[in-house]
Amino acid sequence: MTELAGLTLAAPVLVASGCGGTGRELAAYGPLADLGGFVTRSITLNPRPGGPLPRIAETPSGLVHAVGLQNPGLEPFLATELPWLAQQGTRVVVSIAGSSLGEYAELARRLGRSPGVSAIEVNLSSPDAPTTGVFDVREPFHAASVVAAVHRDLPRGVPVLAKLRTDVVRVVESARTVLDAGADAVVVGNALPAAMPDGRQAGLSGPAILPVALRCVAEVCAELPGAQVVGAGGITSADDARSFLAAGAVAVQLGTALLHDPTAAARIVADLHDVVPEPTID
Amino acid sequence: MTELAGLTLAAPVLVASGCGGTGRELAAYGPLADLGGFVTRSITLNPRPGGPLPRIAETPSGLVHAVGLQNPGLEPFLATELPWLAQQGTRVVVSIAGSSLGEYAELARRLGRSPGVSAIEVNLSSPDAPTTGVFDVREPFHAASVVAAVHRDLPRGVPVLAKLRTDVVRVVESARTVLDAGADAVVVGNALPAAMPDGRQAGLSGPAILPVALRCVAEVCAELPGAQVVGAGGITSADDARSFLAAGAVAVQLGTALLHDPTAAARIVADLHDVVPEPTID
Amino acid sequence: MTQTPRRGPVHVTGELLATKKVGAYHHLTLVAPGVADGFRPGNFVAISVGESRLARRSFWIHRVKPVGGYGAALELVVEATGPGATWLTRLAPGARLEVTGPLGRPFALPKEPVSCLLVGDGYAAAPLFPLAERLRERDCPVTLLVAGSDEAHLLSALEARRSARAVTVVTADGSVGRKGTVADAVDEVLARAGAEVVYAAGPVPTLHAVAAAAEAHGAWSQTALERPLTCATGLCQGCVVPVVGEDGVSRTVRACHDGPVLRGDRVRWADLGADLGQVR
Amino acid sequence: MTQTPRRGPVHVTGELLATKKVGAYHHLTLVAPGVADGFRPGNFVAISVGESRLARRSFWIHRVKPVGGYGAALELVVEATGPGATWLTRLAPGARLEVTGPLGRPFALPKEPVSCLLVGDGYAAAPLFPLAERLRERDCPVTLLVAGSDEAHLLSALEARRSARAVTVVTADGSVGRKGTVADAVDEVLARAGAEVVYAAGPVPTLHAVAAAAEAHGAWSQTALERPLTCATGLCQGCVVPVVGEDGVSRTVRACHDGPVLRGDRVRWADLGADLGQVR
Ligand SMILES: Cc1cc2nc3c(=O)[nH]c(=O)nc-3n(C[C@H](O)[C@H](O)[C@H](O)COP(=O)(O)OP(=O)(O)OC[C@H]3O[C@@H](n4cnc5c(N)ncnc54)[C@H](O)[C@@H]3O)c2cc1C
Ligand SMILES: Cc1cc2nc3c(=O)[nH]c(=O)nc-3n(C[C@H](O)[C@H](O)[C@H](O)COP(=O)(O)OP(=O)(O)OC[C@H]3O[C@@H](n4cnc5c(N)ncnc54)[C@H](O)[C@@H]3O)c2cc1C
Ligand SMILES: Cc1cc2nc3c(=O)[nH]c(=O)nc-3n(C[C@H](O)[C@H](O)[C@H](O)COP(=O)(O)O)c2cc1C
Ligand SMILES: Cc1cc2nc3c(=O)[nH]c(=O)nc-3n(C[C@H](O)[C@H](O)[C@H](O)COP(=O)(O)O)c2cc1C
Ligand code: FES
Ligand code: FES
Repeated sequence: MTELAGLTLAAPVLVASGCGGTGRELAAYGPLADLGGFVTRSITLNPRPGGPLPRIAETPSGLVHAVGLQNPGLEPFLATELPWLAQQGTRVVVSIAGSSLGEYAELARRLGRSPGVSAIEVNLSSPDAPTTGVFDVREPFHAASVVAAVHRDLPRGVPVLAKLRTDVVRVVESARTVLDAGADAVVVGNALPAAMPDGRQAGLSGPAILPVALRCVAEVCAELPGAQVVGAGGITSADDARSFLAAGAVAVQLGTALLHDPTAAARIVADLHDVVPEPTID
Repeated sequence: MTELAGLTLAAPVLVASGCGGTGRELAAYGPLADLGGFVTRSITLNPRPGGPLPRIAETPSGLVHAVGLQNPGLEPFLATELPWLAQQGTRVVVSIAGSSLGEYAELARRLGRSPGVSAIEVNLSSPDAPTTGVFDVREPFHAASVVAAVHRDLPRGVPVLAKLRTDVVRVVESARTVLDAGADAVVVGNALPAAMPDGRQAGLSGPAILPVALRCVAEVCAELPGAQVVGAGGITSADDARSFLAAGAVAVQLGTALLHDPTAAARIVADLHDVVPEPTID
Repeated sequence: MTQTPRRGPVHVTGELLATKKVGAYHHLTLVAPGVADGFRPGNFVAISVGESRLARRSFWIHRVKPVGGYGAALELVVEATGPGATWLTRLAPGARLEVTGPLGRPFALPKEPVSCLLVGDGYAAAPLFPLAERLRERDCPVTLLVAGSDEAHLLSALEARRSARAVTVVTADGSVGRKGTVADAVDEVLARAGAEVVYAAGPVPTLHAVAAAAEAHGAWSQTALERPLTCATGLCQGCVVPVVGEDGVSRTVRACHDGPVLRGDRVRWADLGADLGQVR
Repeated sequence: MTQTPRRGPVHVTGELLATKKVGAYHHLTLVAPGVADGFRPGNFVAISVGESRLARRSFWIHRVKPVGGYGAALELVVEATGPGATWLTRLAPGARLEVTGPLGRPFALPKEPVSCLLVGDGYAAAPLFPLAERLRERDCPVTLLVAGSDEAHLLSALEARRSARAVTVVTADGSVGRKGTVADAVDEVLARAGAEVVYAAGPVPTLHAVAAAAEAHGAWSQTALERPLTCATGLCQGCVVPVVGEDGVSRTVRACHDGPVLRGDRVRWADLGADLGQVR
């Protein structure tokens, strides 16, 4: 059993934001309850149609994507997506993105009161923020101000995960300031800021970026021993997951791997079980 | 013909620092004179034995490396490596790294007076600087202070290239400040800060990182229209090179591609010629 | 139109049994346990094509056929257009393949025995052959319009003739059948067949022409779209198609999950420009 | 010891002609124009093993043989230990391969016809067979010590018997020849052969044992090291080996470029610990 931000998770493997559809598409391949949690795509206050096509391109061992945070907006999410997710027996983590502190606060207020929300993940690391109009977190204090706004407006008992950029120069300071501002754990990290072949701003994810994410996770865990860190970036196997856990992460998230193999998360959960037997209490 | 920092290059493709050996190993596969230039591995004042093994590991479509700037030090370099390089009919760019501003200045002074040095490339982006003890450039002003020190001590006519990290948040500001401090061009960029499988600090290079480098090059070229930018990161084909040139780079550097195929630079030079015929003057 | 609920898709390690070159295409036979079970015409499979290529490649299920000892095998028709598909056509029998399927919303079948026109262009005629069989089982008279750039790019209509009342063949170079495109021929064939439902699979211009012709003749159209699919399973939102909903409101649907078969009168064809996607 | 200057290496697209399984190994025959030309025993080739794996994989050149219409072909002996080598052994004939070679500093040959002992462990015996031939051409009496974990991991010494005066076989499980390792047998074989030069290829512990035995008997040793090579061409400095120079000063050399054959008395074997490299 994994303990994250006061929550008990069935496994140390979660679905990363934006890579599990509405949950139903993934559930076609196996129960979500087997996983440690499901992070929704980033939800915004108002509906967002997403960016122009092509939105995703293949690069060697990676994907570059500029989906543009397509989502139905908060109200339809609460009405149609959340209730179904809440019944799946998994931890539902709602990722949020806003264009202003006020929007983040509003999202926190509404979601904090909604049954079925296990935690809020604050997206502070959109790789194409300048294009999409999402609040552009460039300095650690930007991140901290968002987390503070969210934290203030969230009922007690709903933990906050702060999802940071895997920017090795600032990730430790960013983690420290968001934890100070009230985050219960940090997620390190998001897709790397990158370009589509045609030059548009995009995010790079997949196995290509694993060594960068691992470096950032290792530095945060080493510098902030008390911090709870969730690692993400390029994980496709139980061995990958183990390197993040070995570096000090309490759990990992899987994104691109699911786009390539919708059973990847369940497979890794099973493989982790096989080799590291749970300690038995007696 | 390519013009870079006042130098005429035979082609817009250079050998990246640390990936062409001493030059002789690469010359076994074809004359260096066919290439736009040869950047040496980063030379330090004193000899450096390099880091422990394993120094290089394979990751999907990338390499992570912690060579630790192994090099013979300035004196032996001047005595044994430079004279041979200077005779190859290519532009010799000497990359330098130091642990202090004084070391950088000393390197510049000595190299500036050495015949055969076409330009100095200042390594401001070592991915494992904290481990190797090289001056750790975390903020743009750190980079500018190194460039200023080098610039001051270099004879006129020896241009300075500043090699920056592909850190999207700061790369534009870094480029601006080093150009202000006297750099003639910027190289964007180095291997990404990453971890070896065993957790040691390392750099990630190769096709895996191309979309990140391309993003940074595109941002610098868009924000600083007058700047001369050399792009580097994951280039393995003429098409890759063309995307950097299309984003505004005047030339590109090739590193990891050469480790995989020692003829890669010559091949790309030829392929670029084939498709973009040089304008004829008559 | 009815559509019986189908079993869900599975993700399995399959095995390539055989590859046969027929004209410009490679017919691949593979076993992928569980994929054939819920198959309906218009479903497709997604296949991983090498370790460093993370986007899946999708292929119409052309046929499901029993294979001794293996249960059912799938037949796919692959054109080696780019590196991904080429990789696939070069595999030796026995190669293991990651296969996901059956995917996507299949062709909806008519409740009544109405006259149907099936239009297939290039390899995309592949899903129409099993469709023709199902329609014949429902006593729907079937007319086929098969198109290709030349003879090599024409999916053999031989077997389909068994299920079809009439078959028209057009090629762009006139090497077989009439010279011309689907757009040139569809109006006349549609009128002659008196079809009430038109099914089509092929490049976007072909589908657009078919949808327009159907609308002009007051027929239903069911168009099977090919868009660049990254996950092919509805997870990534990379494959959106602009449509007009039943309510008249414009929105987007996912080609892989809400399609690939969409009502021709709902797709905003004009907004599916070249800039909206790379596949054909 | 003499060493004639050799032509430089080339990087070419080669073609796999055939793969034959022999015991635990795969014998690959490939053409790689120009690579065979400058071959000397102890040279190796570097091969690219798939698009996403950027480190080259190195293999001893086991044999150079004429092939009708192709000029010379290379024979390699590959053990499918990890994913890279396995990828290689699974290729179908006709596959194209990026090959660089001949690489590395080969075995130095004696000027005089002196008695030589050749020690090969596992697939690494591969470069010793062509070496035995060259030595015989120079009238050097050759003794062979061939080792392996079991019969399947023993490179057939049949042909080498033609070039060798005596052949000793040891296997770790005793399935063929004597039971034991090179370390157990080398002293006795060396003494019996009265060898003045010992050539060895195999895992580090084997080479270390051979170098020590040679030193004890006052013989020269030439050890062919396998270290993890990334570029294999001397560019990356990833493959350093600690040595003691002629001047007695410790330094590092590149296994790929300054080796792989190094004088056994120069290598600082104790500093080549497991932490210094992953390959064997
Ligand atoms: C529902 C459906 C059914 C299809 N059925 C068939 C069929 O039966 N037979 C057939 O031959 N083809 C079929 N296709 C087309 C097929 O899936 C491939 O698009 C086609 O084979 C070209 O792929 P490639 O790998 O050769 O192209 P590539 O040249 O490898 O790809 C072209 C370029 O696009 C990029 N790219 C390719 N696919 C994607 C993607 N999904 N996401 C992001 N980037 C991508 C690649 O990186 C590359 O740069 C179908 C497509 C769809 C959507
Ligand atoms: C001079 C020389 C000659 C050789 N001759 C032979 C021969 O004749 N026959 C034979 O079977 N083998 C030979 N080898 C060993 C061979 O090159 C491979 O190391 C071996 O086949 C295992 O490779 P693999 O790809 O299967 O291992 P993998 O399992 O793919 O690699 C093992 C691990 O190490 C990493 N890795 C592998 N190689 C490198 C590298 N070069 N740099 C960085 N990381 C790396 C991989 O990423 C992987 O994690 C020789 C090696 C050398 C140095
Ligand atoms: C198609 C796609 C959409 C994504 N959408 C979001 C999102 O809405 N919010 C977010 O925080 N991260 C998003 N991400 C980033 C992932 O959650 C994840 O952090 C990142 O891709 C790195 O992990 P991976 O390499 O396992 O994919 C998205 C990634 C992909 C590939
Ligand atoms: C083995 C290796 C050694 C390197 N050594 C240096 C170095 O000494 N100085 C430096 O500035 N960059 C060094 N680099 C970085 C490259 O010059 C290049 O900037 C980087 O690898 C990105 O380009 P690539 O993807 O084409 O390799 C090294 C890279 C590799 C792979
Ligand atoms: S391809 Fe991913 S949602 Fe359709
Ligand atoms: S493997 Fe690159 S220098 Fe030896």
